[in-house]
Amino acid sequence: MAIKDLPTEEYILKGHAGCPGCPVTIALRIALKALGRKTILVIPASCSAVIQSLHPKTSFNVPTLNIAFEASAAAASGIASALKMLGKEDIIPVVWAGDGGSYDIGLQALSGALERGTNFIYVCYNNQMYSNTGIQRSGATPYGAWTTTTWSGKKEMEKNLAEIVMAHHIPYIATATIAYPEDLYKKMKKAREMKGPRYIEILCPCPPGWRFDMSKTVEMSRLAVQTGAWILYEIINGKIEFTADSKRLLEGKERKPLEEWLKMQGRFRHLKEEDIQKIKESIDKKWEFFKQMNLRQKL
Amino acid sequence: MAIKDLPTEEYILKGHAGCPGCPVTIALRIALKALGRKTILVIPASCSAVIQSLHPKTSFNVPTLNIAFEASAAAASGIASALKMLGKEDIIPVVWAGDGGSYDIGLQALSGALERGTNFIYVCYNNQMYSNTGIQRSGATPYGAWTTTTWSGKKEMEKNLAEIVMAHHIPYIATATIAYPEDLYKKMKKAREMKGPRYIEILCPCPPGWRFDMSKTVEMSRLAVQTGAWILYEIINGKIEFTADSKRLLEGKERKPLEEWLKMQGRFRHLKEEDIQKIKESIDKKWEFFKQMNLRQKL
Amino acid sequence: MIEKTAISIPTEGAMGKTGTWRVFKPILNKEKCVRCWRCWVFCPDLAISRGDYPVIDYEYCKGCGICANECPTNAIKMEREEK
Amino acid sequence: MIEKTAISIPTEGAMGKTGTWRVFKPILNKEKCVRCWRCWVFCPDLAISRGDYPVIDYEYCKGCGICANECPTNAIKMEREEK
Amino acid sequence: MLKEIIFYGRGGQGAVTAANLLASAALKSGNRGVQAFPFFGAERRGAPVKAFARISNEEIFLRSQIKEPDIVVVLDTGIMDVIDVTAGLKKDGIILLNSYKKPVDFSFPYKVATVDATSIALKNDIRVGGIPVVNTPMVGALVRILNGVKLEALKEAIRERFGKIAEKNERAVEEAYNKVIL
Amino acid sequence: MLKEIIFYGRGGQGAVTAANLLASAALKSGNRGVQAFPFFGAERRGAPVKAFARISNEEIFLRSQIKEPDIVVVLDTGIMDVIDVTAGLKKDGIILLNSYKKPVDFSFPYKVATVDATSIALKNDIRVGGIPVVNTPMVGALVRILNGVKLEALKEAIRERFGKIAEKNERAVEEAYNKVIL
Amino acid sequence: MIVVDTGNHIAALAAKMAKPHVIAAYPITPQTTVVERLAQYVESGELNSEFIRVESEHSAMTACIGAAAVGARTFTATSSHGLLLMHEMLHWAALARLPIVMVNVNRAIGPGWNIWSDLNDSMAQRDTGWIQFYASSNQEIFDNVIQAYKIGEDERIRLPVMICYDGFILSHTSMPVEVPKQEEIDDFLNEYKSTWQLDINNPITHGNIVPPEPYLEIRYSMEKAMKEAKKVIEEVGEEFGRKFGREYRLVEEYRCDDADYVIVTMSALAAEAKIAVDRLRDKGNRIGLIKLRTYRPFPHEYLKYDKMIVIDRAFSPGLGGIIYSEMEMDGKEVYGFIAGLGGVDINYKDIEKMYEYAKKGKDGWYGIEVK
Amino acid sequence: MIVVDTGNHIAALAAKMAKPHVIAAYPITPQTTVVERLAQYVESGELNSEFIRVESEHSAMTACIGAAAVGARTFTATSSHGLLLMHEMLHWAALARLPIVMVNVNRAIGPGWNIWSDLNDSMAQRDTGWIQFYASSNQEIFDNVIQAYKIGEDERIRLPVMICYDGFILSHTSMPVEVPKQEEIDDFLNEYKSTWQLDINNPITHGNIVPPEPYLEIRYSMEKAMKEAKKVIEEVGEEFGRKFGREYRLVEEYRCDDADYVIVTMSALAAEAKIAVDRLRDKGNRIGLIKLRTYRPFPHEYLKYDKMIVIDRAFSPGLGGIIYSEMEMDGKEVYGFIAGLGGVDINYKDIEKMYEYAKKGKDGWYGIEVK
Ligand SMILES: Cc1ncc(C[n+]2csc(CCOP(=O)(O)OP(=O)(O)O)c2C)c(N)n1
Ligand SMILES: Cc1ncc(C[n+]2csc(CCOP(=O)(O)OP(=O)(O)O)c2C)c(N)n1
Ligand code: SF4
Ligand code: SF4
Ligand code: SF4
Ligand code: SF4
Ligand code: SF4
Ligand code: SF4
Ligand SMILES: [Mg+2]
Ligand SMILES: [Mg+2]
Repeated sequence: MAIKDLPTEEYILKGHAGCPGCPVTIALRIALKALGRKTILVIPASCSAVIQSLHPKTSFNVPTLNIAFEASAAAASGIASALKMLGKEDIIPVVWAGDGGSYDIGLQALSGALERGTNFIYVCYNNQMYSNTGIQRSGATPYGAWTTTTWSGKKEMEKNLAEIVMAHHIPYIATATIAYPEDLYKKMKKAREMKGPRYIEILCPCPPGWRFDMSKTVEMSRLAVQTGAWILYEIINGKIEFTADSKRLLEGKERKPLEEWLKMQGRFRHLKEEDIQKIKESIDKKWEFFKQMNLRQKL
Repeated sequence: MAIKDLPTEEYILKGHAGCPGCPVTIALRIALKALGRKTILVIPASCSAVIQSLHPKTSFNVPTLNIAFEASAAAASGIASALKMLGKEDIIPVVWAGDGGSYDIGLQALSGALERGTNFIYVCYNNQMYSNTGIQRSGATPYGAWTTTTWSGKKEMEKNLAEIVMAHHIPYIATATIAYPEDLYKKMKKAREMKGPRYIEILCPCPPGWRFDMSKTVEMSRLAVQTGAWILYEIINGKIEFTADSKRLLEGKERKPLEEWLKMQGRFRHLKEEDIQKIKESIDKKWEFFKQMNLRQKL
Repeated sequence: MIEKTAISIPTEGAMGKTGTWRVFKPILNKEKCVRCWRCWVFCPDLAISRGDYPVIDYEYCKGCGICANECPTNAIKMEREEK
Repeated sequence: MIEKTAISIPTEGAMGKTGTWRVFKPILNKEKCVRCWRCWVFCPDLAISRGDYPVIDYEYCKGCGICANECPTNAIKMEREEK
Repeated sequence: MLKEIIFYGRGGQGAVTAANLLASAALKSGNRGVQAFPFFGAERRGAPVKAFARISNEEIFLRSQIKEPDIVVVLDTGIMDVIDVTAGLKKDGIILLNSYKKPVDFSFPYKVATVDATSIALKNDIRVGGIPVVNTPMVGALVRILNGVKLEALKEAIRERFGKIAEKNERAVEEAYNKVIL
Repeated sequence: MLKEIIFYGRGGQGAVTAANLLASAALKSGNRGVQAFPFFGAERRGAPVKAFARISNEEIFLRSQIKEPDIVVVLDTGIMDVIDVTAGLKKDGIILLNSYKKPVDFSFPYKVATVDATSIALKNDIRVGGIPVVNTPMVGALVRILNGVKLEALKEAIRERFGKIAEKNERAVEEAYNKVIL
Repeated sequence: MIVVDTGNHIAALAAKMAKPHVIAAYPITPQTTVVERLAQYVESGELNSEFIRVESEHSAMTACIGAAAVGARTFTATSSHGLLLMHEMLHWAALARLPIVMVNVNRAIGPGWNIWSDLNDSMAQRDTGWIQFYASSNQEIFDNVIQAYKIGEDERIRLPVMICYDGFILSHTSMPVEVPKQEEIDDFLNEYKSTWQLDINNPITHGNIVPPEPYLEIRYSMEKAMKEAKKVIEEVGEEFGRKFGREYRLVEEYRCDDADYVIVTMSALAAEAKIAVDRLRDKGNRIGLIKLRTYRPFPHEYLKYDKMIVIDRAFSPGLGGIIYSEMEMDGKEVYGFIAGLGGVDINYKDIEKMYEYAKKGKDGWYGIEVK
Repeated sequence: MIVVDTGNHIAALAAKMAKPHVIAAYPITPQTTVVERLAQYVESGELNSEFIRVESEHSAMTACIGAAAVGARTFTATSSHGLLLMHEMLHWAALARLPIVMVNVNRAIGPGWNIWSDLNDSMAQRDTGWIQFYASSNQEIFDNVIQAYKIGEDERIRLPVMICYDGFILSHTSMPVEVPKQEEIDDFLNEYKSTWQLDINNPITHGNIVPPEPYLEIRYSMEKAMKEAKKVIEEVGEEFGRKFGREYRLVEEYRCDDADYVIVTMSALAAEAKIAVDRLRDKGNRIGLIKLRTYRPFPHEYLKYDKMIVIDRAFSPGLGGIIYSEMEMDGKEVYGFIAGLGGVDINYKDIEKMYEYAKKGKDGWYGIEVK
């Protein structure tokens, strides 16, 4: 599939309230192309709630329920059950939540919905911080990153939500990022066609939050994959497959030096050599984990 | 270490409010022997809150903070930080929470505390249901089990909280159960001597909840291990070791037939052959997962 | 302390003499006892202490029967309480 | 509907003509364009549509420069907006 | 006329069920006002518990606990060591005891009735985990003492509530009704 | 006497900082009452925004927004296409524009002042991400127009706030103060 | 048919007969048996609903909101800390104008844990925009739950409704209840038609950022609905009376006609107070009772007696008894008692004593300040 | 020293100068800059505290409770939905008698999301047992935060204290604030000594099940503390005045002496109202203003004027304006206006209009029912 083959239907309207160069709008635009009109979006407090623009207008062209920050997966549960009772199971509730609303304050509702086998898609668009409130650390903020609540860099390693979700053994899990629109589209489409809980996490480099020029949004996304900092894969019923450039890296292609990615971001400007080393090690570990997982499967 | 070598100090007092044959008191008694008096217990709503007996008396002889159902790990965070500021880091906050308070409503606070690297021990005593409110299903309730909210047996597989915790990559994780008091004691002791977040989950067969005779509490615990339904291990900085009878099973000893364990429990009385098969498969899968993990380490 | 809040003091028998909850009563046969202390370690009610031989505190023993069930030598028997 | 609640209707230009937010302006050089549609797919503001060649909607383009940055042939250039 | 009854027993013995059966039977016997409720606490198996019942020919507006019962029913005399079951009992009140002894063997300053509900339960094979459950025979005996609640109504209540184990309970109730010693 | 000022600009241009600098400088110049606050909204980079400032020799009790300013300051004339910057402006109000043009080139029914803040910013190398930041020179020009706020006080406020980039901003402020055309 | 059952089972029965599409609930003492019973109805097939076994009360309310937002009829039940944990979503449900029906079994708030009845839990939700009913008998629980759907779903209202009743005192007490036939209920409750919902054919957005002026209108619309609710509640109560023989209004007046003093209270205490009134009347006192059936909207119009004795089973620290503090006292003599917190048993004799105190001009915390 | 800074930064500065051991907070607009500034203080070493970056507001309040339960001084800050999510733990903190100090930046409740000021968020917490202050200037924010520690920690009180102020209107507005020296603050605030704490040498249990009677006493003890707080707040306010030149009481009276009408309001509106009073006085009207500084405990004793005009920036659906509804109206003429919800801008001219309406006997929702 090439970019030109992506559907031209749009479910977001021009003139929305996203920042210039916003990754989240790119991600949502592509996701909705795959999800189609029989979609109900559930959106917790986040940049995505703002991007919609102000009442009485909205820039979203699929039915959208805004909901409290910690509650999106629970709202989707209610919608899924109601749709079933009302005979509208062709419609799918899709949570579209930030990393804050997924890794931190929304985790419990998410975990509960997964355990119950809720028939929905949960998308976590991960910009690695609370951007809507002005760049505070989240559970997804990487080690060392500056935010307005970690002035000298975050002291802890990030949580890995996808790994937590794996522990729930759901039918579909995938990671994606905006620089790989066909990959993102295909994963969304695949998820759309399955049943039960499905989880997709999309890395979204955010210019004001990561402190880079707004024209570099897609470039930052691509570099994250090519340096190995973000890994693209999908897990269907427990079976992992690597995709796009991550597959190539797995197959032996060399990762770009991590510094290329770090140095472009103002949030990492203060990092010392040993910090960079620490990040590299943690990335190596992550790859090791996934490689083993891949290997194990082949056994 | 033999039973006779366990300390005779007790931090629970006679005449408490636990049911006759309560597994939770057994577990807590042994745990406190290992934790010692420099312990502050944090207890969410649960049977353990009731076992303490009625105000103005308490049956617990270490300082104990009861806290809201969903909040224990957060309370422990506050305590840990305060102890640090007050120069009392020799004291350890220990959350003692049920499976409901850990798998379900308390999961978010737990995950947050783990991610922040909180210096505490979190114990989930798992009796596989909400027993304090009269036996409702929890995320830990196994497939097929009767509860008062799953009259015909639970339709979903249980969550695996220890696996979720593993995804947080904390220094110490262990499972235990009351029939192996030396094992439980050693793990608690080991946890006590470490720093950072430590997680221990203790299987606690509950006579009224699982519907078996109150004299069989310990027997049910032992059978859970010997049939392979509960696996004893510890994970120190990512490295897994199997312990007690689980180690023997791993090393090739034969598991007792699962039916021995299931049949003794009223909650499983209605199970059909295919249900039992399904449970067996899920147990096999769990063993497979851990074996692989063990193997991987050896690579 | 002037303010009242839900503070409780450690007290033996906080729920009273819980021995009254008992329907069956554990009886030790010292002859059979090998002092393995399983009965001691598993008693949920701290009703067995470690003397020369196990000492059962009937004021607090709730009669669950775990000690009897776990005793490797059947040194403890549960008998119907006579009242 | 009698009750008032926060219901909003899909509207193009809900935040107004967001082209006014722009400081730099993307200019397409058709000659260089190979119609790979990367500019189209990555535009966060739906400001590029797929005609024969990319068509930029200056009423809504916020001037982020992603299209220019991602164009494999440098067919798009960002120029300072003159007002 | 309002009758207030307290049932004393142990957690697990079914004192609350006894009160409920009585209430249902009383309604079926034509009483407009009936109530049954537990003492509001967290009960554990084996621990002393109580339950309440009220019967009246008018609607009952009382929502408070029973402090001065007309009748107390003791499912397990063992608990009399710990609890004063006569507390608040009206001067002309009655104590109904589960005992193989005779009323004269007890020295309460009240009217006493006894019934050997344990034996009746064992005989009719009403047990849970090997332990005899005495709540139904005790209600059977109680109905005998009370005015205005019919044995047949009690049996009907039992049939509605117990399904397949109703029959043996009905037998036990009848037996207790007949055997109670006043 | 109360002076009310509205700053118009774009998200990211520092209109709020301008208002804050003015308030600090005004206090240092001996005004007891000063206020600075943004228009209360979620601003995005590039989108039109406004900020408010009040200066008075007495304590200010006003907590409402400024509807009828004495002065409006426009950091980016581009937004005048979208926003009526003269809305509510008092009859004898002043408009201060960031423009290389002369006041006479504008046909507002108000007093107009201009300063080429963009050039001043570029010249003094005040930029973020390559884009000139005009807020400090605009406040420099404003101080010239306003009575009761001293240039020296503004420079001090800049030093307190900006640390190592204070110096070039001070230079820019001084230049704008001198170059504003009334 | 007359059924003898506990308040909780009766609530579950009423909910079942209202046929909600979605039930989402989390157990908590003393509400638990409501949830258990409903789970049983659903699993046995007696009730065709989706039962969501959520992981917390916050999620229970949110799931109801989600379901209601696509047009489903919903039910939930909770108590005490569960209700408190829902607080944010209670506001949400009301502002979203979703006619969710919830049962709250009143229970005191911790710490220390206290499972007995007082009304602080639900009265602390008095500003959330929910219509609140308080029941004093199991019959009222049944009737209120049924009427709640009709009232909340009325086009003039569209507000969520909370039916409150005392933990244990009603929740665990069996009493006779007259239960109508299913067809009669079906007939009384029309099918629910939501006025707004998420619909792929009309893709609205709900809840994005609302600027001040429209926000004010949304708020005012709630207030109008609450005002309207007074009318609708009485209309529905009257229709209920016509159909089922039990008529309801905002309040129940008992022997007030020639009364010198009127007791004002609600929940189970109001039933007990009837006995006190009867006994006091027997002794020659001219006393009556107003039982607040509805606490939100607050039925000021019925509280116009010269001398009133308010008994609150809840209080606002730093203010006083809650009903008491909301009374319009212009020119009236009002005595306020706070009684029965944390499940302290209050009987008719206590209420008679309060009357005696009031006559002497005394009021306050019953059992402490006055005893 | 005079500092010009935003309400949020001033709140952070005051918190820093009170030297809490533990801060636990979660960001939310418009509180965010309080948290950011505190994080900066801690990371730069200016403040020696543990800063817990919790994962939700429920946990923020709980972490403060945990810390306070071992004897630490604590601070947190929140707003709107964050405050609502804390609701359960607000009750908890108060019943546990832990003198936690919290700043709440008032913001309207959703849906739809609205980030502007109204007081519904904190006023809906009026039954939780927290002492509540409302500030009308940044100076008051500073002074209230400092005094909050002294008041809450007073042995006669031991209650948590919430300092509320309008989002944006104060939180993001820079104003001059007189800031004392650290030594002066240290001297004013004594070291905190908790009266109960978890202590391995005295291993008490806190919060296990409490039967009805002792529960009632625990509740009553809160109420006594609230009553006592009226005295303590004025004592502390007076001492503050002696030390720092700004004296505080439960309310601030402005030109009330000979007033025919007195406006009653609080928060930023009360500052704006001064202008209205001055202007109306200039035109010959005898009008005054009472600004409620303390809303809990509620200062009834100061609200004894014959004609009062209450302006509420919050309302209880089905009841009305909240301050209005809590007034004791016996024999008084009280006019109630609801105004400024969701951040609708209210200025002195609007307040003058309300006065004109009140004179004509009209009141209600300003801008809708009366405009
Ligand atoms: C209960 C509650 N707490 C806090 C907030 C404030 N808040 C709104 S969005 C947000 C951050 C969202 O972060 P994330 O989920 O990562 O989404 P992003 O803004 O990055 O898109 C916060 C803290 C809120 N709305 N509700
Ligand atoms: C917010 C809230 N919801 C519900 C409850 C009621 N509740 C108390 S304990 C409990 C179940 C506890 O289950 P678990 O954590 O497994 O402990 P266990 O009782 O099995 O020991 C529930 C549902 C509560 N106290 N607070
Ligand atoms: S802050 Fe980042 S994620 Fe949020 S709208 Fe702006 S660019 Fe998008
Ligand atoms: S219900 Fe089970 S876990 Fe709870 S006290 Fe009883 S035996 Fe222990
Ligand atoms: S378990 Fe048996 S053998 Fe062992 S100490 Fe006890 S009584 Fe003796
Ligand atoms: S019967 Fe149970 S309680 Fe009694 S001594 Fe044995 S183990 Fe302990
Ligand atoms: S990215 Fe460049 S080459 Fe590709 S379509 Fe756009 S302008 Fe043409
Ligand atoms: S500059 Fe940005 S907004 Fe404008 S067309 Fe290019 S990508 Fe789209
Ligand atoms: Mg984010
Ligand atoms: Mg459990």
